Amino acid sequence: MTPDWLLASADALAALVPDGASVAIGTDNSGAPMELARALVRRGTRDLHVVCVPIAGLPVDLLIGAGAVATLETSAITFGEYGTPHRFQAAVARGSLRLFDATCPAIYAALEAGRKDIPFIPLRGLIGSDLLKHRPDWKVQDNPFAAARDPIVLLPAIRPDFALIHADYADRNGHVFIGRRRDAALMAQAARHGALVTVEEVREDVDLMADETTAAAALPAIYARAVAIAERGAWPLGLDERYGIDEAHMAHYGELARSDDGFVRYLDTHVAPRRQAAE
Amino acid sequence: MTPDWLLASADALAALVPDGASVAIGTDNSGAPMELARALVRRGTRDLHVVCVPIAGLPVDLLIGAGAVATLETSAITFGEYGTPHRFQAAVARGSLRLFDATCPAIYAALEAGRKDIPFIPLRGLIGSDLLKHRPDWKVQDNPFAAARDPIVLLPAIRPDFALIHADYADRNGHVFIGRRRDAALMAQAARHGALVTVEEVREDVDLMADETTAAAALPAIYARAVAIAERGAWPLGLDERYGIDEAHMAHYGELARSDDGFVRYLDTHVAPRRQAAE
Amino acid sequence: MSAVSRQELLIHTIAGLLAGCRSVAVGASSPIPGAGALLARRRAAAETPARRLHVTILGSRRHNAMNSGGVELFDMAAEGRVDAFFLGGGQIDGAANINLVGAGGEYPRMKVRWPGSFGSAYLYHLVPRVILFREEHTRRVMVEKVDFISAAGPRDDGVYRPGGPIGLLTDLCWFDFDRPRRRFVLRSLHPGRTLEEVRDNTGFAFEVAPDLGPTREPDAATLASIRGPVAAELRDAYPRFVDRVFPAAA
Amino acid sequence: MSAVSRQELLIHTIAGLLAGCRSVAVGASSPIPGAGALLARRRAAAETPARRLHVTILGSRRHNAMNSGGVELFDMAAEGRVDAFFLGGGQIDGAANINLVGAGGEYPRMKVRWPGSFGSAYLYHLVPRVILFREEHTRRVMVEKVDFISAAGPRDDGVYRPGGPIGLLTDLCWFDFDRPRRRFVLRSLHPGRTLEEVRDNTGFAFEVAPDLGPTREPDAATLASIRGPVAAELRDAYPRFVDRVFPAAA
Repeated sequence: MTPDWLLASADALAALVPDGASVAIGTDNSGAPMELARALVRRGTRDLHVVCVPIAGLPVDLLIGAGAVATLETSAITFGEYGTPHRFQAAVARGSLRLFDATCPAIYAALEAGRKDIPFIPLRGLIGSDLLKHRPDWKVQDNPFAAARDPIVLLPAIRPDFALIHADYADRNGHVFIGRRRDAALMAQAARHGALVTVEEVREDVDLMADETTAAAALPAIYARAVAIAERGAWPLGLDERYGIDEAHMAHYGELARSDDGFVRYLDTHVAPRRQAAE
Repeated sequence: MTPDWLLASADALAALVPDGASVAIGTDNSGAPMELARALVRRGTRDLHVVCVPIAGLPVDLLIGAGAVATLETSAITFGEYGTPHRFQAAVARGSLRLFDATCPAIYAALEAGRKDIPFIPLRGLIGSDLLKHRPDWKVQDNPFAAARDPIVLLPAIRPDFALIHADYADRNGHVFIGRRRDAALMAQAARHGALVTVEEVREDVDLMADETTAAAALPAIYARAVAIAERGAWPLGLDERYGIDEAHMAHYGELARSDDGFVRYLDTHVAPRRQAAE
Repeated sequence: MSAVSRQELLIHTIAGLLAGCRSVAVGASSPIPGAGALLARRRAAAETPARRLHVTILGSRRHNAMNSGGVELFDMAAEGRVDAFFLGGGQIDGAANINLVGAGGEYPRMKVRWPGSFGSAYLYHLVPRVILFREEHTRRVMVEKVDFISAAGPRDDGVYRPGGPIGLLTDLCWFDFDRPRRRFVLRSLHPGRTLEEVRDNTGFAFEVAPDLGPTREPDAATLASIRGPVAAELRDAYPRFVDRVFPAAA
Repeated sequence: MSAVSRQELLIHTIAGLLAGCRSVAVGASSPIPGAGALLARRRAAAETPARRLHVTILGSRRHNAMNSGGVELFDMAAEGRVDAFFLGGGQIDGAANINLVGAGGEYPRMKVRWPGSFGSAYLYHLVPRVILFREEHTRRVMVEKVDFISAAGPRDDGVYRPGGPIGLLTDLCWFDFDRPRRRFVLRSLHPGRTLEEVRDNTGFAFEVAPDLGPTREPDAATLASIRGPVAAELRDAYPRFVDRVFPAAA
């Protein structure tokens, strides 16, 4: 019998995300939720508020290009050595995004505050940066514990609706292997409705929480709203030791995403049809 | 060659702790730093400020009884089902301790603030408790992000000088296996000078950080000020799967610690002489 | 099947109070609440469709939904991921204030010193269904006014407080807590107990529900569940309790 | 041994700037600072007694002292556990303000949009030895005033700031940063570079050290170290860089 936490596909997970929802997405390095992003595009999702943890790349460029994103909070959008995020740049140039430029530790601290459900958290640094000028939601206040004047930034907590995560596997109880990718845990914990998780496989032979070593490497099931299998779900990005980045496809994306027309062709070819697992 | 991070004994670690230092100590359940506590008593340490994370038991009762503690911050002192912390109770009755009664999540949040080196952190709950009456260091302020009146407690950060930890093993690079005992990591990170760690053994055959699973279960070496081997270093408390609690000895301690004289005899017998590893 | 024991009645009552929960946490040294949560988990799994109830028993390795250290329980509670929790007290008063610090004398040099407040001052505000649980029901424990407030009962102070007590379970009875009126209401008497006995042993004023009745006893199937699989599961966290109370459990 | 390459000179210079550090972190896409840190680690290990230098290269699995997620670098910096870090900038100005957001036009619709500020606005305040590193030394990068301040240079604003820049390393030269006077001071010219060339390519005013001299080149042993073990260790994080710049590295 299929357990209640396991859904049929990334598309079934995407169906849980209403228009206007806020979603947290991590970096391209490991476990980027590409198939989930494609499923959100297929669903025609609109008006997402995307929080990048603390930066993001391809999945967010894709969602922006497809018109799914209204608001973007990030410390950077980058493909690293694999090209330029043209759809992000085009949206910035058009002014079609509500953009909240941030800095990595501020996004982390705000998610940590979200995880504690405290309304705000102070953070050092930041003062003097122009980021503050454009963040009316960040306040500068005097540290009430200091004897002398000590201005410090207060950040409002971030609680996204969902965290979008791709991971290597879930065990038979729905615990998800994340290794030392603790960002995935932070995102899932801070998310009001938990994580939507795609995995390469469900391993019936594993009980991560039964052993002290593997327990430390798990995202406990309680933080996963639902899980679905999506083989090669990070493609064309890589996943840890399992598969590397598809450089040829990244170059192909970069070429097509350079223009509006090309991007539409990309969507038609690589996103609109449900991708076959073996691809 | 002995690496620079590995000292000869718990006593060599205790020698790094000056009188008046603040030290963080965790619960009795797993990895209680008993041999370190004995070494601190042997050194004749005085005026410690002990922060219990978030509660403690035997090592703190021992340190209090030996007159090593000036200030105690804790959410509880308890031996669970293994008796009564008589030395703690006697010190409270005499008024010989500066006592900061706390609540578990406040100690955690303050250590998390310490780890970020932010001066304070807000926390929900607490208001209405008499704890607040006796904590002039805790402030109640209105949440500046709320439209209406919203009082919330602000806690000052805690940065102990050292975290005292006993663990199963260190690997060849000084990374320490802690499994999912993330409290040990929090204490070590928040500590200004890192953790003083006793371990059952150093495993030359292990490199915890080389693998994603075991890396998640490590306390990275950068947080350990120094490490020493202390076999059965949690005795008479237990350590995970390695050994259980010595119930007979707990009963013996409970009997002797009931009186000042009896406690002196306990120190003479079980603390003053360096304990042999095989005991 | 032998008669229902005191512990079995409490375990059964607690499982009933946890109906519908998705996530329950149980503090240290709480074998009866732990057993109640494990029984509730079995019931949820037997629903159609099966429902998962996450149970975390502090100090247990097997019944533990967490892996991020002790702070995780408190963060989870704030996140809204803990539906129910249990608190006790050396003293409990009629406004549902609880005292885990000490009695008599002036703080901090109290005549009797208990371990301390643990997480009560926080969880009491954030967990929607806090079950006050204290087996000893005497005027020593159930007092008019606690000597030290570890965690305050709900009050009209404008403080953010999604959580609070739903009632108080003792060896004698179950009280509902009427939050708007900030009073306990005696709802059910355990088999063999009387209203007079409760009055004699309670130091605070309380109301009596018009439909005051007996606490429901577990049926045979539930008893079998408690004595069999629940007791076996509980052994991981409370071996001595199981040996003492359920010596027949495998 | 063949002539010192541009990259080797920079790696050697960076290792010298890291002398005495106990802990160095290197951001993403920074192979030259990464190699400099690895060279510094080898030197510390060769001291008597051997000294451990913790190196964390973001994106590397082997050279990574951390396991608590991305936030750990920032917490470590606040804790005082990161002695040195590297920052660059699409624009850098004479007051050591750096811009990683974009140029031209009005924010947010800038003419050129770069990735974003990353952790700069924070680490610049907290890491005691921030090394500004940008290979391109042109008037496009080295500007009088940045179009957007991602992270502000040190100023007299009473803000808690234990950290800040110690200087700026480019393909042409090394500038010290004089913090009290908030100005760059040209300290050394790379082999073959001239003061005139630096002036022509720098959009901000700077001072010239009275003892301006050439940037020291690595000796043969250091070069062998860079080309051999350092290049090999760097491969874990930067395989393509190593293949291109050190094709002979095993």
